[in-house]
Amino acid sequence: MTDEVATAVVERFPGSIAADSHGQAVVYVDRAALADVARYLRDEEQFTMLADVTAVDHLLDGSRIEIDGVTPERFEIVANFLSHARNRRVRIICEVPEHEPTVPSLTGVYRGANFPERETFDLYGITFDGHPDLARILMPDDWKGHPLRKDDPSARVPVTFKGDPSPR
Amino acid sequence: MSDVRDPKEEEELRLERQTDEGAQELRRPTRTREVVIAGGGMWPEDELGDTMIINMGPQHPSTHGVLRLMMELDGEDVLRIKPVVGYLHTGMEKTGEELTYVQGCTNVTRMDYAAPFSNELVYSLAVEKLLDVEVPPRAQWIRMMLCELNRMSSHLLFQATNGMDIGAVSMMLYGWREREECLRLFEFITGLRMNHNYIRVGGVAADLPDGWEQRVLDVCDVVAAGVAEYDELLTQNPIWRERTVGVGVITTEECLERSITGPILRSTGFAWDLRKSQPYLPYDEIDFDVVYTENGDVFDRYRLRLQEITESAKIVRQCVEKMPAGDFRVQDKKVTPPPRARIDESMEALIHHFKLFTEGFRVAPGETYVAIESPRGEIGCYMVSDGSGKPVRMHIRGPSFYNLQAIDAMGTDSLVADAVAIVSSIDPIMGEVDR
Amino acid sequence: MADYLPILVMAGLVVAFVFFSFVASQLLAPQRPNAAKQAPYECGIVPEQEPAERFPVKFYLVAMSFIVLDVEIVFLYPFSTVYRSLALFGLVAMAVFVLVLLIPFAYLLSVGALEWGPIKDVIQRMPGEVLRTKHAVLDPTTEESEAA
Amino acid sequence: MGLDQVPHNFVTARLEDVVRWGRRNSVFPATFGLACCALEMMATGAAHYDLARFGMEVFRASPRQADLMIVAGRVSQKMAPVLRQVYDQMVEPKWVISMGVCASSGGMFNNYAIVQGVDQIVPVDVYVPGCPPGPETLMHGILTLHEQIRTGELLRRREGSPTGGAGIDLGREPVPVELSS
Repeated sequence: MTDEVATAVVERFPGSIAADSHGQAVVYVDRAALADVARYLRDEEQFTMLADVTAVDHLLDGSRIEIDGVTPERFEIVANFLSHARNRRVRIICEVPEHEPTVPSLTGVYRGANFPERETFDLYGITFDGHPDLARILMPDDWKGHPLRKDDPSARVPVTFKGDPSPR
Repeated sequence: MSDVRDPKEEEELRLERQTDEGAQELRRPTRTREVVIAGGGMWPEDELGDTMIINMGPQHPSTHGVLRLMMELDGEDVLRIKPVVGYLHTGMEKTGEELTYVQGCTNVTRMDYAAPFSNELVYSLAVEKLLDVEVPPRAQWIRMMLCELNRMSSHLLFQATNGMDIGAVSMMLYGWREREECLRLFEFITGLRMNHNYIRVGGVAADLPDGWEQRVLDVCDVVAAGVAEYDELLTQNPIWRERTVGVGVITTEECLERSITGPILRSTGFAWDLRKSQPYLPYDEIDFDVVYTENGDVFDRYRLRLQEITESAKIVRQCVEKMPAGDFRVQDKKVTPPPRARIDESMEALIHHFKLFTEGFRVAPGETYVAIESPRGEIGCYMVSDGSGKPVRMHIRGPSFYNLQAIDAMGTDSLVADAVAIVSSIDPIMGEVDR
Repeated sequence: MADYLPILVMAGLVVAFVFFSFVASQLLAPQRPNAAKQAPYECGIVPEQEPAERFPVKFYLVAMSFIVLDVEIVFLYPFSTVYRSLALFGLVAMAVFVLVLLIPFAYLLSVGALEWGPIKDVIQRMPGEVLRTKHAVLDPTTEESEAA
Repeated sequence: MGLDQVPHNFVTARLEDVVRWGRRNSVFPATFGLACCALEMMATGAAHYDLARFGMEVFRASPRQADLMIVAGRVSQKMAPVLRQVYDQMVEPKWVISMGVCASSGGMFNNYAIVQGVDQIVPVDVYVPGCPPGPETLMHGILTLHEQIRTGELLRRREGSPTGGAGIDLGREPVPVELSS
């Protein structure tokens, strides 16, 4: 039942594996081939828009979906593409190891990847090679650490309920 | 890059020192390009010509919240414009990972605070897709009606602030007059004017109160009258047309390569609306048409949103006619908490109630991306679950976050006053930009 | 003297009001100067860079042409109160005066000193070379080179 | 302690009442709309709930012309220095209303990004509860502030607040203020 776009990508890029998640086409590709897959999707498969680029941190997962042939790493870069002409979506996922979190940037293919990649770098610390202006976008510039990582403390302030004379 | 300092002094530094990107950049003129993690300067190879870099900063009357625009001006002409965001970053995606699926809606509804129903809907649809649960038809129709009413109130907010930004200050009062009607209707149906937490996983929180049909139709009539008044007031107004026609022009290719969706994309002549092309609610049983215009300037975006209000009113009227009966929430015990009265009667209901509200229902491991049409464009929710009661990852693709990338395409080589009109025509809501 | 009374009363009131408001603000307003109040207001951002002293010449041109034409109006006001009694002679004199000032105004329009619109429209409309500042290369992601 | 140079005694008592009355009825709020509460603040300023009845006719954009800062919305860590800068640039006498639970105590966002209560940055005079507080709630907060201005001391700063604050010293134990007619 796999989607014909997924099969096209799989035979075009041998290292990738097609999968199906709740009826949506998903392709797990090799980390280095991300930009080429995006260029292929845009040029040959009429995927005119990059909907979203984001990352997932699987450090503290309960149980994780097993896809045969995909070596689960800590980080995952997820890119959603949308084709207006063919009215379909595809999701490209690539595993990113913890010790070397770098991924080729998509800004060369889609200019719209500029902000989301900066946000992913800001909140996860995954650098995108070839990004024109990779800097923090959401956090203050002198912020230490990447907040959305599972091991980054969520800095919850212990809320004190006893009758506290001082305002805070 | 910076040396290690003790936390106390560092804390002092952060609060005292300014966190604007441009200023740090100017202090270190000789910044080399090959540094991979570049300090976010205005532009890496910037050196001071005799132009002026000013901040249309976070606290500014017309930047729709805390958006900051760094502009390089030659007199009044904007040479380069760069949005700096993050001044309302609330860490909602981190909080989303710490809340159970039952509580998630309260967190998500505060992202795009002009259209809370769209956030709740996209979150609920994502969780329902992971759960493979079927929402009863009445709930779907209630959701559709409320989302369209929310589109009306959000576009009314746009008309109010867009008018005030461009100079028609009275539009603020008119816009709010109609929006107040919508908010009062939301309070009547959901109990709250904003941040309703009404669309939940599995359906809606409560059934529609009695006498809702008449009140909904009254609001539609009031808003239709208001929209006619705006049209008469502004569309033929020469000053308005002088300030908006031909300002901030963007083409379809520029929009598509910047992942821009919603009214901005439709204003360039590309009629793409998720309600029509990928219906996520029973939109196919409703006849409405996608509003689009041709030349993609500020005037077209104003006209487009005005027409979209009447379209949404048309949809809401059809929803009132075709509202099916039935239950408003999925009857699956594992997802929907039992009604309050049942808890005293049956022990099983008490257990379900307790389980649902302490650790929430469990979702099988999986991941999904769901996208719907919010008043600002395609809002998407990427959800990854690992079998526990809390999501591993809850990412909301905010349309305004991508629409802001249109500013340099529209704003370059325009006047400063036009920059205000352009930002207002993009209609960014900083809550969903910064999340 | 009698017909000057209203003007004197009005002048007195003006002076009194100005004096009262200054004294009141000195007396009643708490004086608490701090560095931030002296700093220029940049929408909340602490300005690290001095505000630019050099302004493009367009502002200066518009200011000068405004002064010239405004002073012309100042001379028209007294004329408008007595133009009936001055009859033809007054009309001719004022016509010459206005004409003399129309010529520089026409020149200003032709040269384009009053062209204010966004630079890309001005470049198309203006025959001659448009005054622009030298500025650095544009956004690296776009290939546009240095502007004219 | 009466006015700056003028001693506080029987003669100047009436003058102080006039000054307090003047300040109470012409408080100009600075637009500091951050998040959802900003929409409710605008709704309060709009035609239906009309703040102009209380002399707050217009929302001044620049801090130079404003004497009340309504912190409407959640204050992020990146926004904290900006908020402090705008507060410093406001003219004396100035008051702060912390609108909504996010401004008052960080609200439901108890995490790394939000300042847990704006009173860690600027001294706050009135906390308005609600998420978002309805226009009526905000108006109740504003009327409470008006009562504070009408009955409070004019100048002395409240030393007690953590940031060596610049609020209004009530000169007595802060009892709940009954709204006069």
